[in-house]
Amino acid sequence: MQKEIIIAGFGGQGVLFAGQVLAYAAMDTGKDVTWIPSYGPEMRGGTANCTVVIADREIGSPLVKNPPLAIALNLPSFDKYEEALAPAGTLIVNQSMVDRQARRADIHAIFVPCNEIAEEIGDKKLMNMVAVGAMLTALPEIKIEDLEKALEAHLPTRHKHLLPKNYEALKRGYAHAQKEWDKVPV
Amino acid sequence: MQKEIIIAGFGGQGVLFAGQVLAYAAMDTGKDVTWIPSYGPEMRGGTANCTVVIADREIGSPLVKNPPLAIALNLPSFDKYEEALAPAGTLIVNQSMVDRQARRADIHAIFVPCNEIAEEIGDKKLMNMVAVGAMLTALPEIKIEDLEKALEAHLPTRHKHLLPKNYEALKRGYAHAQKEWDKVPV
Amino acid sequence: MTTPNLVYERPEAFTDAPTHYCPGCTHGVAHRLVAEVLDEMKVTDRTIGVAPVGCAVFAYNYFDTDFVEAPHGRAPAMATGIKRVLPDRVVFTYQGDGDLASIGMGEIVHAAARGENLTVIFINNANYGMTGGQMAPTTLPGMKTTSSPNGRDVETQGYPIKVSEMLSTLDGVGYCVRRSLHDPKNIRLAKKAIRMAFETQVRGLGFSMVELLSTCPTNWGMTPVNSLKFVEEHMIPAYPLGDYKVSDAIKQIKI
Amino acid sequence: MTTPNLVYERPEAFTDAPTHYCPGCTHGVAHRLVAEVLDEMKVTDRTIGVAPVGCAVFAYNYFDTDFVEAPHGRAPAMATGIKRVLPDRVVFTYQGDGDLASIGMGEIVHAAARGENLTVIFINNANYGMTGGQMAPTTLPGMKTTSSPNGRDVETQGYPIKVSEMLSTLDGVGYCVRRSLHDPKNIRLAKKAIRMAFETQVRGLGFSMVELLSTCPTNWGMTPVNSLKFVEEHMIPAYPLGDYKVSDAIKQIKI
Amino acid sequence: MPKELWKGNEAIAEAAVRAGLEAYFGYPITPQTEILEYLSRRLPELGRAFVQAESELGAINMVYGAACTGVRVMSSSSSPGVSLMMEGLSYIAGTEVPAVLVNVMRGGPGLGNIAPAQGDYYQAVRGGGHGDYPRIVLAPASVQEAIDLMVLSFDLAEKYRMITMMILDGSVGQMMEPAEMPAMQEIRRKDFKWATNGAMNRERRILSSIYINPPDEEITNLRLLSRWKEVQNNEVRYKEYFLDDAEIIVVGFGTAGRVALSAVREARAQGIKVGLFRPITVSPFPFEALDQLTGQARAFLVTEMNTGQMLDDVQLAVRGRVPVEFYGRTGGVVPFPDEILNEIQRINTAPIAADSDPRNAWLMRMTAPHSSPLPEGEGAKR
Amino acid sequence: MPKELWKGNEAIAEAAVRAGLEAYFGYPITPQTEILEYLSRRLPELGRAFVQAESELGAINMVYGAACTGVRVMSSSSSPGVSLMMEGLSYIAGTEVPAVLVNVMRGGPGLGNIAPAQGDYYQAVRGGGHGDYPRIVLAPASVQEAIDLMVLSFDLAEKYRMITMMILDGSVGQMMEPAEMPAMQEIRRKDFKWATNGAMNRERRILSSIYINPPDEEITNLRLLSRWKEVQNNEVRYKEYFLDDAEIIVVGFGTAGRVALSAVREARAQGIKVGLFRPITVSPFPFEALDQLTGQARAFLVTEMNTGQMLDDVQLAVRGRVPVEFYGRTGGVVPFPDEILNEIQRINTAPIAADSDPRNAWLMRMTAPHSSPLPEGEGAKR
Amino acid sequence: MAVKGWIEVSDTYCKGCEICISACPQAVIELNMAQLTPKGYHPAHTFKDGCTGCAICAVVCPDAAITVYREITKVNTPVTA
Amino acid sequence: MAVKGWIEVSDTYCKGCEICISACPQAVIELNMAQLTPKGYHPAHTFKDGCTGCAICAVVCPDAAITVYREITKVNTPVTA
Ligand SMILES: Cc1ncc(C[n+]2csc(CCOP(=O)(O)OP(=O)(O)O)c2C)c(N)n1
Ligand SMILES: Cc1ncc(C[n+]2csc(CCOP(=O)(O)OP(=O)(O)O)c2C)c(N)n1
Ligand code: SF4
Ligand code: SF4
Ligand code: SF4
Ligand code: SF4
Ligand code: SF4
Ligand code: SF4
Ligand SMILES: [Mg+2]
Ligand SMILES: [Mg+2]
Repeated sequence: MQKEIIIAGFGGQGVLFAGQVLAYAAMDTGKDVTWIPSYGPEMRGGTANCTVVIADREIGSPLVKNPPLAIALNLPSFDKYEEALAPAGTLIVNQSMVDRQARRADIHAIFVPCNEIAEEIGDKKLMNMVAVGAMLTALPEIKIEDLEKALEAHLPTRHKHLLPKNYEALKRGYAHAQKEWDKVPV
Repeated sequence: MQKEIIIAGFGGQGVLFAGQVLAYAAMDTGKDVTWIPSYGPEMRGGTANCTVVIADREIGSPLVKNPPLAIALNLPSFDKYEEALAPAGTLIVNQSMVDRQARRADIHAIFVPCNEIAEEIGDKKLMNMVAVGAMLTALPEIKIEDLEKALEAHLPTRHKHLLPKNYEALKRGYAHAQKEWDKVPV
Repeated sequence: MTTPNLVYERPEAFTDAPTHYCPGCTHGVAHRLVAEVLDEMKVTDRTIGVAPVGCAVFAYNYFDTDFVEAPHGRAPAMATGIKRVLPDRVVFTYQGDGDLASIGMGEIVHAAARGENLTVIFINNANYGMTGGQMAPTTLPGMKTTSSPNGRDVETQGYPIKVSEMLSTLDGVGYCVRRSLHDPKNIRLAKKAIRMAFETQVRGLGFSMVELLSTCPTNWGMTPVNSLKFVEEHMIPAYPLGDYKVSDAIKQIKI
Repeated sequence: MTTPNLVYERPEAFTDAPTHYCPGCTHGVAHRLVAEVLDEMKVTDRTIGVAPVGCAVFAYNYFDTDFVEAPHGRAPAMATGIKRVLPDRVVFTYQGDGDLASIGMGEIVHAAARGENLTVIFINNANYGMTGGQMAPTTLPGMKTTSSPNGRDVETQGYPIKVSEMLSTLDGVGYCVRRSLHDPKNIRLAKKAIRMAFETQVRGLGFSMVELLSTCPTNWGMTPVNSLKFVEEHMIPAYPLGDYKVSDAIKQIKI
Repeated sequence: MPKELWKGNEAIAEAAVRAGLEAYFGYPITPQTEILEYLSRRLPELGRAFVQAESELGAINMVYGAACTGVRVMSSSSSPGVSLMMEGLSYIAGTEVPAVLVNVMRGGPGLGNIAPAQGDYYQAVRGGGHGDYPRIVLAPASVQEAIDLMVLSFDLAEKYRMITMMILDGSVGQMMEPAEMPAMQEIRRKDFKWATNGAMNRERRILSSIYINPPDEEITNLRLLSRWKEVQNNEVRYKEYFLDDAEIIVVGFGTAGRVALSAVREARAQGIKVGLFRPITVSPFPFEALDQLTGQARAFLVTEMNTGQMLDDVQLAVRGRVPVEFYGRTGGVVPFPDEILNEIQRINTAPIAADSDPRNAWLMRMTAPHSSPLPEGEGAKR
Repeated sequence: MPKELWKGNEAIAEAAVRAGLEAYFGYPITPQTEILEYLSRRLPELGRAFVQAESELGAINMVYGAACTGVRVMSSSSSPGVSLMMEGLSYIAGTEVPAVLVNVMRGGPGLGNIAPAQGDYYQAVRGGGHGDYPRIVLAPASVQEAIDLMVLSFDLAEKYRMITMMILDGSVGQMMEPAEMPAMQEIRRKDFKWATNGAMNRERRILSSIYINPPDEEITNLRLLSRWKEVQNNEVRYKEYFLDDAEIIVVGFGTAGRVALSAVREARAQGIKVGLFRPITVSPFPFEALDQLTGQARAFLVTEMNTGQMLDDVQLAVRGRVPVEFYGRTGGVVPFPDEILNEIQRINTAPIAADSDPRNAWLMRMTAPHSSPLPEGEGAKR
Repeated sequence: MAVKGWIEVSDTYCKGCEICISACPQAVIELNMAQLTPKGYHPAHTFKDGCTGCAICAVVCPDAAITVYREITKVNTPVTA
Repeated sequence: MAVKGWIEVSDTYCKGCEICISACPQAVIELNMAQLTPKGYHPAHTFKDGCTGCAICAVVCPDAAITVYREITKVNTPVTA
């Protein structure tokens, strides 16, 4: 098994952390995993993304050109990764930040209004967790509970009180995506 | 034709200049020549030597281990180059500064009291030219006149008035060596 | 200058490129002042700038002059190389405090000691902006940076270097002053100093440097406006503004 | 000290090796004074010396202490490395003016600024002795050297650097003075200063340096005795003797 | 110890601490500054020495000084900073004291950029400093390997009194992977018979790289070389993948090597008999292992993030017996597996000749308008 | 011009002046200080720029600055000083400006000594600076050659916008030989389209080595490599002696090469079919010429004043087809012709195998008590 | 007195740093929260009358984003900081 | 006053630089032209009476070549420069 995931968005959207939580969950369930940020002069603002590779063997390239799975938290990321996605891949799109439909027909674009859902939960910042939750619908190797455990184990202590809301975000994201999948003609 | 010569002595004895004059003479008579000093931390005093190679073809190594021809202006140089001299080689020894005979029987050691001769001429410093003159007895490729021309052409102008004495030194050295050769059982 | 009622506009010596500096970073102010002086002195077309390694590494994108980009700290040496073969050109370096006062200490001291006819614009922002806010030689005692996480401990991490004071001990220095960019008045004084520094150069009166107290809102973790207050309240006391060396010949200059 | 009527003998901290210095070179005097101070302070067995590249490159042959040999100019950095891991050892560098004031400017300024507890013996002989007498940063204006064949022209070859004055602007410096080795009185004062510098170190009072005006008879082309006169008549006016920085804590030291 | 998710640079720093690092001297430079930043907190906490030096020149000479006392000491930097250390490294080598250096390589030459690259291979293994001196160079491809090799670096440096360098690129430095940290080693100062730490109760010692008399220097050179032969005999490390029946052998170190692994797997899935040889010690280089593999190989494909540097060493091992091909991305570009897969497929099907310089064909492919992975037409542009 | 007796270092300095050198920046270091001293008098006399820099680091960056203006500029140094220039060289290469550097090599590593050596071959030809960058390296063996190559250096540097380095050793630097100086070239500042000399009446220009976007840097790397291919095609230079029927081919550059000439002549006199191949451009290395000679050769003998550096390049050219043997003296020791003659005789008579690392056998011979040219028993000593 | 002036803030350059805002002696500048520059900043603008054309905002602006005008009473030559 | 002292100049160290000669307040030192040290220098020696053991020669000697003694009047502890 090997699964490559790219999570992309603006600098402040918690892109890197979302990837890390995923990586923790993968590690804690005994898988090999790599997490790698895009770094460079852009670091100081602008877009950010990270690539997570999960596998049950030694991982080769930590970078992928055409991921089978990606999250686009904003429009530039949607543009970029819709194009890059592997055929038949799944793209979780933050519907709150994009104003267009998917162009490619050979991929699954799952639209989730992450910002709105996060705001409903009461913490705008959890938008990233909503997206991650949604992504799990396309990543059966990781369960929601794995992510919850990972959050519990690795969230800095000063943020521990936010755990319940994080869980909720994951679940709401998952649930929403589930519904979207149902719409997808399989 | 190729001839290798080492000229050795104390720092102040004009060893390097003696070699240069020889090199000029060789060059001016159309030969290829190399002149190379021993350099190093010893430069700042102590012994000095230079190697001159004269040839009528492109010169390979500018350094020689066992020269066929050498000048030893003092005792340490005598010790060193008597040992190093090629078999059947000629060693011009400044008799004024050594207190022993040659040890090797397979070389020609030509003793010349350079200091005394120079003092007779009236310039102690010309001791080196006396030795060079003497050496010419074993270096038929270079004539005394060649050296005289070289001196004239290359002695710094402020020393030009010393030319006659330089010539005399060369000649006296040559003459003395000539006599020594006559003693050598051929 | 086409509109008769124009009071202030972007200097001509600037290119059209927006800078890559963080919002509110006074690197931008320093740039603008240099550009204004180049305009006033009408030397843009014979000026060669030397950009440093630091946040100002892309300075060459912003000035309408020839520009080269030096290795970290070596701008004064590169500038020396240029000025020595083109003595009638105006050559300036633009350097940060890591660049000039840390890795490039040897080069700046010697350019100054040799009295090279160069102008140095020295941006003291008390940290290494570009690499993410590490301690600089000019970081204030007790100031937290990513490499002095508990605040600069002078016992183990050394004392701030007062560059203007230090360089002013050198005979090759013609003009050496410290200014600040934290308010309009000081910005005006800074510009005058920059002008004097360039005048020093074009008259061949020796090495000239203007040290400018500058902000780094991003790495200081402050808003731009609070950063200016920090300069006023903390930097100036540690780095007093003033003229550290103005040679007699330079004092005569009227501009 | 076995003979009761002994007045002066070779210091114990010296090895038996005769030095490689030219006759009359005051590098030897500076060495002897350091050895005497090590004897007096009884620290020979916990001292680590750092030799420079310069005529003193073989300094390690003469002191009965551990010694390392630094790349040209980098002695203060090496010394920092040693002192930081062995803070209870006595660490000193011995550096020439080419070594310390030219190539090693960055390292000496920063060791001083950091207030490293090191002692630096700085031999100012106004030229590069070892490489055959080239111009040093401390060469006097007009002085002929093999790389300033027409005499140092300050316009193109720069002005002498007054190292003690310059380093004294740094807060990390505890003790920084200039002395001369040209006559018995000054030699005695130099020794006192060296003692103070080492005392500064062992008490942890910061960076200490003694600049010593020294001769280079060989490259100056003078007899040793005339070289001493040259120091008195030409070097001292250019490099005034004196205490450039003595921190208050150090002023309290009684020896 | 259980596995933790570690970021490469921080893992390196912590591994060094656990290996007994007593002093760090460094200067910030992307993409390795996290090593310095981590240690600026961690070492003082443990009462050990941390100095942010005035420059890389200062840093390497502080390392040199501390190394002379026999403690475990290191610096880290990235390409331009490492270039500034060349004189110091040569001195350290000539003085035969152990020192550890990490180079997180970036795009070059010059200021270049901060993206992952492997352009400093020559500098590391052939010696960017003056004079003849051997040095051990380790090239990790993962965070765990970086940790393990970091610890090994100190052991090797001490054992052979030799510089040990770890070269990696920013992607390993920035990557997070699950990894196990070694236990914290207690610091016991070894009483090396050469260390200059104060001549208490013993003869004084001198450490220097000067041998003013050439024959002495020659003896030193030969001593270093003899010791190097020992290193070559004992310390060669590499990793093999799918080599049993491989006819095409891909050779790559560090990130290029692990990217190649993905390509090799894919090629295997397509039935191509290809394997991967990943040197871990690039100096001593695994000449012998490659020499032996030459027997079974139909062709080698060297892949690097530079214009062909380790390539020389592979060619020295293969000695023209079978073709050696090259595929590189440079200047901070990291190859994707499909690019290497393309190369494997090409080699598998197209007839190839053993040319003396495989860079030529590669350069042609890179700059040709059609086959190039570069953006359209860019190959020819200034 | 008539021949004059010139000292190598001074000849180099004067030749540079005649080639139009407009600025020299350097720092004293034995055994090349005469270059600096000579120019400290000569350049000001001509109204050109001379600066004794604060250090080699300063010097190379002054060179960098002046080079950006398009004038002919150089520095010179010796091994440790050249190591300090590695960052600067990498920047110059990345900026593609022409610069000339002379390295009069001495015994190393570290401070070593000031005797003649060739230990910086790797540093010069493989690049001691970070990143991928080609550079031209010329290796004169005589004063005349040093003069001619000095002039050529400026031409090549300008033509290819590339660093051109001349490597020689102190014996060439200190030697006097008859030599002809070229005529004084008039200085005409060429209007290079890249030079930053003030934007009067033209668009402004930028010179930098930064390519923050990796694909741009990659294009730069490939552009440099393409230009290097041109250099490889056009600029290879070497000298052949007695090669027509040679079965044993000695390869040596600089002083080692000319010492070998004496040995080869002697061996020829003894009837041994031996010839000498002396690379003059060690970068670009004459791979092709050696490749072709491999056809006729029974064995190669590489001789260097180091522990075997150019050896790699010869092996890359020979590719194992015939044995390559090595003989080196290091640390400032210059071989005498009889030592090389011994080796030729040995190769001529003893059966030899093509081993992958000829250094091994050489090291054994050097450290063996009987065969070693080292002083008795010294081989084993610390 | 009470000269009338106005400013133009360039969208290309303004990064919404608020320095001009705190420096304006007339307190007539604020960020325009309704607008986003192409680079994603809220740019500065004058939100009420009272600008005197004193140019202080331009003097402090790190991005040379402000052009300052003043009502013509006589023809001015531009002054700079 | 007029204490009686004497000096010993070491052959191993003295390089005949004459600095002690010019420094000796009693002018009792000269180079011994009749002697050559192993390194080839004429070493310093006292050529007449009058040495007071003041140690000035030792203080200025760059080669620590001089040991100084003084006639015992009371037991001295050695003083150093
Ligand atoms: C030789 C070298 N060392 C380190 C770096 C990394 N580096 C880039 S900028 C910088 C510091 C910049 O700080 P400063 O000069 O204060 O400029 P600022 O960014 O604060 O304006 C450093 C250390 C480098 N590029 N080259
Ligand atoms: C990197 C480097 N550059 C240059 C040299 C050559 N060098 C050796 S000593 C020296 C100068 C010594 O002068 P100084 O420090 O004044 O000491 P002095 O000999 O005068 O006591 C130089 C330039 C070197 N060894 N290494
Ligand atoms: S990091 Fe700091 S210095 Fe650099 S641009 Fe941003 S605010 Fe300015
Ligand atoms: S060269 Fe000068 S400094 Fe060096 S030992 Fe001789 S006199 Fe002293
Ligand atoms: S100071 Fe300039 S950049 Fe900042 S908000 Fe005002 S106009 Fe915009
Ligand atoms: S010109 Fe003066 S009054 Fe008008 S907005 Fe700017 S600062 Fe305010
Ligand atoms: S001062 Fe010392 S070295 Fe000089 S002559 Fe006197 S005893 Fe000899
Ligand atoms: S001790 Fe005093 S009096 Fe005696 S020789 Fe020495 S200097 Fe002269
Ligand atoms: Mg800064
Ligand atoms: Mg000196």
